[in-house]
Amino acid sequence: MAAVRLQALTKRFGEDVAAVHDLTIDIRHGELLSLLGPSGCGKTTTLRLIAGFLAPDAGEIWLGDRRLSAPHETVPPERRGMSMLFQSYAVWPHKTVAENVTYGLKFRSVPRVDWPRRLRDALALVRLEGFADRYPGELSGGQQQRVALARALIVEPAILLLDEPLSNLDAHLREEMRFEIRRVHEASQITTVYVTHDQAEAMVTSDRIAVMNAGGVEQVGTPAEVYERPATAFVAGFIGRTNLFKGRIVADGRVACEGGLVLLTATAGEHTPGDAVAVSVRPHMVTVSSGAATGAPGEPADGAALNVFAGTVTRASYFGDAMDYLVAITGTQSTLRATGVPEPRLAVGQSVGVRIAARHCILVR
Amino acid sequence: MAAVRLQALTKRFGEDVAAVHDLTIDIRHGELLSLLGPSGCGKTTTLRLIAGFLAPDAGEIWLGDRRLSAPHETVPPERRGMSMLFQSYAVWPHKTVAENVTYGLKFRSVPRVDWPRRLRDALALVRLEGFADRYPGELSGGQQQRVALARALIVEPAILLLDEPLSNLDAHLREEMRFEIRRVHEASQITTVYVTHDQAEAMVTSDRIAVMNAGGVEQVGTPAEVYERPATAFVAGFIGRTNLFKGRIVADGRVACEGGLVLLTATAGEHTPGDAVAVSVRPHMVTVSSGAATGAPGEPADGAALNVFAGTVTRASYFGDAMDYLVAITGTQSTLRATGVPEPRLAVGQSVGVRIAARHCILVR
Amino acid sequence: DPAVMEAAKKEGKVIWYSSLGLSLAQKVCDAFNKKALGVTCELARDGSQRIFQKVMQEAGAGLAIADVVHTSDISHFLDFQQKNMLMRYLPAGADKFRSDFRDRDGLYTVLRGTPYVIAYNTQKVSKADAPKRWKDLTDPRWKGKLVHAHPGYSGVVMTGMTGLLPVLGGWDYYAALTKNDPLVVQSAEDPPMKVAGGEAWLGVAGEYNFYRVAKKGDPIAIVFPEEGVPFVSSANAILAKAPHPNAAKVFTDFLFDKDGQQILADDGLYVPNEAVTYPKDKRPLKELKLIKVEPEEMQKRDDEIKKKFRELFGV
Amino acid sequence: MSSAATGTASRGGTARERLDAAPAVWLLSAAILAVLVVAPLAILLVTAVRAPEGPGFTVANFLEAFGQAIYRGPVGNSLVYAISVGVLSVVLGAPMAWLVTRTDMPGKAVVRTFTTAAFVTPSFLGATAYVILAGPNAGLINVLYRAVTGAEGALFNIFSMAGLIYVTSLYTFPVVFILTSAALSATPADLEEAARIAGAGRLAVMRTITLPLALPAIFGGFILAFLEALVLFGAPAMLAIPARFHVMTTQVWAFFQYPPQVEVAAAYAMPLLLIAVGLLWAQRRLMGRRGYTTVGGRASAAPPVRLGPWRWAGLAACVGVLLLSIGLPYFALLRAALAKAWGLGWSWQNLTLRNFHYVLFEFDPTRSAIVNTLELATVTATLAVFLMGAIAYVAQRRLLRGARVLAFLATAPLAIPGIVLSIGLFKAYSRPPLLLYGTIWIIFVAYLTKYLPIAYTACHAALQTVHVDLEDAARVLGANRLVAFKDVTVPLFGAGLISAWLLVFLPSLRELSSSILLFTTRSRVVSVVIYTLYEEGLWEAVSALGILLLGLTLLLVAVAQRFLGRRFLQI
Ligand SMILES: Nc1ncnc2c1ncn2[C@@H]1O[C@H](COP(=O)(O)OP(=O)(O)OP(=O)(O)O)[C@@H](O)[C@H]1O
Ligand SMILES: Nc1ncnc2c1ncn2[C@@H]1O[C@H](COP(=O)(O)OP(=O)(O)OP(=O)(O)O)[C@@H](O)[C@H]1O
Ligand SMILES: [Mg+2]
Ligand SMILES: [Mg+2]
Repeated sequence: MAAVRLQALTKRFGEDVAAVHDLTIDIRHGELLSLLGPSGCGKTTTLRLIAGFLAPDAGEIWLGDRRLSAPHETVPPERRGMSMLFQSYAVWPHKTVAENVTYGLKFRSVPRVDWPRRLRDALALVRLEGFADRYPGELSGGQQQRVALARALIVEPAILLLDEPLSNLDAHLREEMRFEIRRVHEASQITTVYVTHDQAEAMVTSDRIAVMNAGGVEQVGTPAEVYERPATAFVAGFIGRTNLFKGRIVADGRVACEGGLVLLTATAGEHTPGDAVAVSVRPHMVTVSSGAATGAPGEPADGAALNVFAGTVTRASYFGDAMDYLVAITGTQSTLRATGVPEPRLAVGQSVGVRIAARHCILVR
Repeated sequence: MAAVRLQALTKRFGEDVAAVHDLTIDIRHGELLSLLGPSGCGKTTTLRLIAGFLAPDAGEIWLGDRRLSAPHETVPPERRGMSMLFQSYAVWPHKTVAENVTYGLKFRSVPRVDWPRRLRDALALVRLEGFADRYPGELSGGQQQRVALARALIVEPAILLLDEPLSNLDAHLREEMRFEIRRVHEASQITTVYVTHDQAEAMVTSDRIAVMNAGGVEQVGTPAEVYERPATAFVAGFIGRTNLFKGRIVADGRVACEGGLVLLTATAGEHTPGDAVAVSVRPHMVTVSSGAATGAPGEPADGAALNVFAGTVTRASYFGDAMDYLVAITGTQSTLRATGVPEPRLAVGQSVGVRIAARHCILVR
Repeated sequence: DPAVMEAAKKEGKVIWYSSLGLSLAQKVCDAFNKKALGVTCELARDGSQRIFQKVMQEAGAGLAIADVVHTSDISHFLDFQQKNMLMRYLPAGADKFRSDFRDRDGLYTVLRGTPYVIAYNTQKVSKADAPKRWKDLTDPRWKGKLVHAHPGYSGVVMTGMTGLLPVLGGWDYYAALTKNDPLVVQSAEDPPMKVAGGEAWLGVAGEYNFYRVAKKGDPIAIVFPEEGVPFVSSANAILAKAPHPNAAKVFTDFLFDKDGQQILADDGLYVPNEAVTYPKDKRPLKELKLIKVEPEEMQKRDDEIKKKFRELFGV
Repeated sequence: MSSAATGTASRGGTARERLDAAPAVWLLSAAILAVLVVAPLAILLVTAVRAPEGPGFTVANFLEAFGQAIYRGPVGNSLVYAISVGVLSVVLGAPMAWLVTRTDMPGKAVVRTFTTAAFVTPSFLGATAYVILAGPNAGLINVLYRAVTGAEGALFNIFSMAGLIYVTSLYTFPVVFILTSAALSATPADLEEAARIAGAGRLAVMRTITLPLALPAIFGGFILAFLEALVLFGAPAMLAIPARFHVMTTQVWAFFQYPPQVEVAAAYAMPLLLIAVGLLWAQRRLMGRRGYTTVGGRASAAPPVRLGPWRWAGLAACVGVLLLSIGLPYFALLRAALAKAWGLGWSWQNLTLRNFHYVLFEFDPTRSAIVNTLELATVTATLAVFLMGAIAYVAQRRLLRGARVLAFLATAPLAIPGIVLSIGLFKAYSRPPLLLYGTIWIIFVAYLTKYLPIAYTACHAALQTVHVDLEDAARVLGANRLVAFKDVTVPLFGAGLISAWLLVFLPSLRELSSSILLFTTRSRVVSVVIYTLYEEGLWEAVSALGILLLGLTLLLVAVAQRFLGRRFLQI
């Protein structure tokens, strides 16, 4: 059952800016859905439409069988039973942390005796014990963001809207918060819409991910779906790093790519030769090893079709837990990005062998 | 040569909050130094001290042999030739994007004929071509942040201070921006202080990283240094994920950890038996394979000392390009975190073999 | 008239719209109230123009509030008369008044009057140098030293000019006067202040305006020019729709009887009732060469005077 | 079946939800505004197109009013006058506001107090005092000038356009000062810091960031000062007429003189309304799509700018302005107030306290007038701020369709000269259902109507500083608009609200042009009493009362400062 249905929503600012265009998403009851997309693609606008701060120019929003928004009729935000964390935090500078966080409680008829306990719990959740009496002006950026998070979580809303809730936190705290949000979500089954620009965050936290681009939705699916079976080249490129090659089907399973590379794929057989397609290859599915590669492309290894190329390392970056290589494929104009283990480390200029299993070459629109 | 020397800086807010305490860092000429640390550790405060918005309560700041700040005498910000990106962006709501970005040029006596070109370049750099005439109120959060970035970069300052410049950008844009900042830095050799909460960002971008905690510096070093030879348990834990075990040296190279695990390390020989130490093991240096491990701990494999344990998978999370496992080590109270390739995937409850090379077990304070 | 008296008692009060100076008007009311006739006087003191405006406004709105009306500008009463707003009533003893204090139809009676005169600052101008005639004001030695109020704002000045124009032979006099660059002020109350402060050495306004200021000790002396002085008369009447008509009659009788009139005379005003005695420093009315100004004449020339004044003086 | 059941349930849910009073409040405020403004304006409009006698409509009034060059001239004079006053008020008021709110200049409290005092000085009192000070013949300044230099002429002739502009500005600049102070103290510090690190010095920061961010307030102040000058009667009557030129108000007054041409006067006032519309339009153009707020940031006030030795220069400049607007004029007033006859000048024989005794104890109306005035000003200010706070909010957040019309309505009354407005008010409230004439309430309604624009402008400028996200954050948690307004908006623009209140309260203490046509024996106010005394030539008593009024104001300001502390006239 869809808890919230966004139906062909369009929102324009002025004449020429369509921040959201013909956007349709069914948000399921109790799920945590991430909105993921590049900066300026309309994530915040979508959230503000859901919250009711904006009225759509076209389309409707339904909560179960109650219509929340239509172009000329919107239920005001305060009657939607939602809560929202703003990208700008919007913590109130004239209220203390405690006052900020507990503000929503009075509208949810939470008895006042419960407030101290709820406040304590909420502050503990965001690791801000002992900050209750500070004013926001006396907090660091990340601390303010956590106040905003506590304020949104404490009311246990029917629908929780989070706009980049963790963007100003360090990796550790972010991970903790991420798990906490997930835990709260699981404990109370709050339908949650989670805007993030961090793909890893979306992967771990969400039940499903809606990948947005230029005001529309590219794909909605589970993290594994959008990662492993991206519907479009945009999704493939946006979710995680990828090597993307444009090309045409030449024969069963084979794609001739721009630049001269010919890739053997597992699913190209569903297309007819001549079709324009794109192929996505994840860098960490590319194996790079020192010494020239043996064997010709398409030759089976451990039972699967395998692409084998020779190449030269043109860039090597150290990432701590991994190495990032750029490899120029010998005899083509193409370069491939590959992620490798930190050791043994390959040097720039070194000749290498490159292997990619055919089933890791994904055809996308 | 130290371009900027922060010398025993202390800054208090009120009586009880010492946001920065006895902090000393030498920032080298032309280097890109990252300040990395948990939320609220004093990064922004440090930056504001360098910029001259705050006067230190103790300590001094020197630029070459010019004293910039001392408790009662500070050179005003506008005479420091620096430029800064604020965590809150601080873009001027009453100026267009173009006006915001070019604002600093008139104070650096850049001839007006050059402005359009510089503006174009700066906007191209942050991918905001075509937004020149918008007002900040008409931009998304990430777009505003990029305006702030362009504004800081366009003036080519002597010293560039960036406070979480990319926190609101998606992974791709962030990566692009990261490379651009690095490129600008390399082209012009601007001494840069870069505050970030993102360890990966710090790793790729910086020449050196200063890891901060609770108002002080824990370690300053190159990315590889802080990652591979963390000086303290805090650094080990903060930079990248790690398994941290407290214990005591029992014999040459051997550490008996709490929980019953005994680890063979490469450098423990420098300590005397009985010393209290901690051992850091990076998850991706832990190899987990199905089937029980063969061989006893400490047995040499491919020439290096190797720890080998048997264990059971207790949690498995999918990260797209990697799997994250929690493994309970048989016969101990300890669990280990390990990062593995996505395939073949191990299931929760499966018995596995665990291998860690001794030289990846790092002793820290 | 006992019947009127009886009815007046029932009405209980009379509302007097008066442009008489506040303290003086209050004195009149208090004296009336002290007589304890069973009618109290309620005073609404205001400037002449505003009283006129209020009365017109109230009449337009169908509100009957005022009983008795007194303004300084006699032409107001022509308007009231033309709009049939006045009650025909002559105060007791009116037959013994000087004839020029009464109108022909017995609708209103002049309550007080003052001549239109010249005054000078005694610290700046000696008695010998002081002008004796209106025409002396055009002497170049007074250039920049004169103050003149505006006929568009001040009924006193309008009356004075209406009276003087024929006597002095038309507008040439005023044209000559402009050569002396007089300071033009708004109301007839302004020239005394300008003269007292020395900003102007000579001023033109009502005698009463100057007299009041001089009485405080300010260095002002008054000249009654030889050509004669226009007499500025201020009338009083009962409104036709007066809510307390009988009380109004009783009050009007008091205003014009000896006690009432003496209060005004004591303050330096000239009154119709000849039974009063004037302060010693006042010249008796009979000695003055008065120029009578007919309200009809004022109404007729009003537009011309304003236009011509504006032409000559710029405002 | 099941869907029908849930449908009912969800409707039931809606019904159970908290009743939202917000729309009712907006509508009520809008309705009150409409009645307050539309009624008198409509009457004026009808008057302007009606034939003086008999039925039917005509354009004759407009032809009469604008057909002749002598009547068109004052329009130009008025524009020059009002624009100059607006500009001069900004030139004086905005830098003073900056000095007082954002620098370490000493003596801030004194400057603030006396600026407030300047605001309650009726312009005719200031003008009269300046006649004594700078009249070409006997003005003290000119006498001194001649004595010192031996020159013939006058240093400064107050009877001139320049003199008029000068005197008026001395008493209108506090509007700009008060509005700008409130805005400046709300500027987020990080926006200024960003400019400084970009290389801008303090002055450049002020010029490019601080002042532009306060622009809505400054422009609001300009509009108020401009319109105030446009409809001012007292000072022009005393300074323009002797200088031999008319402005629109003195011309309107002339139309009112015998025989009154009310219809022509109404027609003549109509362009003033157009000017008000034009200003609103200009304001919107000027603000454009720009924003004036940021969320978050460092809301806490920036540390004061250190001026070094310049802070004494700043203080000297402020004190200089206040000497001109308070010091010298009240010195002249004091001289008269202590004199038996002021024309005699200083001397022991001429010295007396009688005038104070007279106005306080002998002259009956004074005391009741003081009480009336305070009551009226308090009630008017409170209600005006309440109403206009709501309307400004509606207009800014576009809550009702036609919010722009509301903005116009709220600003229109200021473009109507008091005397003309009073006609409309009189006609509107002298008959059922609102028979207020004859009571103090009509004065109250007049003040309310007249000062709606000030309250509106001040509230509007203050609201600019509260970012909508902050309110939205409250609403999504369940606060309806009213509650969010109360919990978030009001505390955040509190300083602006207090300013708005003062901006209505203070001029209410000195209002003359409407009161004088609407007062009755029982509803005298201080300004009317002063004017009455003036009309009787009791200049000494006028001065004494003027000084008492000043003393009363200073007392009120002291009390306010005591209770509001730093929040008085700033954050
Ligand atoms: N004005 C202030 N008054 C009191 N405490 C303050 C003030 N400003 C900062 N602090 C405190 O000082 C500490 C350091 O703040 P700072 O802003 O430097 O942190 P940060 O490292 O930038 O954190 P973040 O990553 O969350 O932005 C925090 O604990 C904060 O609460
Ligand atoms: N008030 C406005 N006027 C004009 N354009 C606007 C306005 N608000 C947003 N936009 C534009 O609409 C688009 C979508 O904005 P939105 O804030 O939804 O982006 P977003 O996906 O949240 O981006 P980010 O990750 O950078 O916050 C952007 O291109 C933005 O410039
Ligand atoms: Mg956004
Ligand atoms: Mg920070």
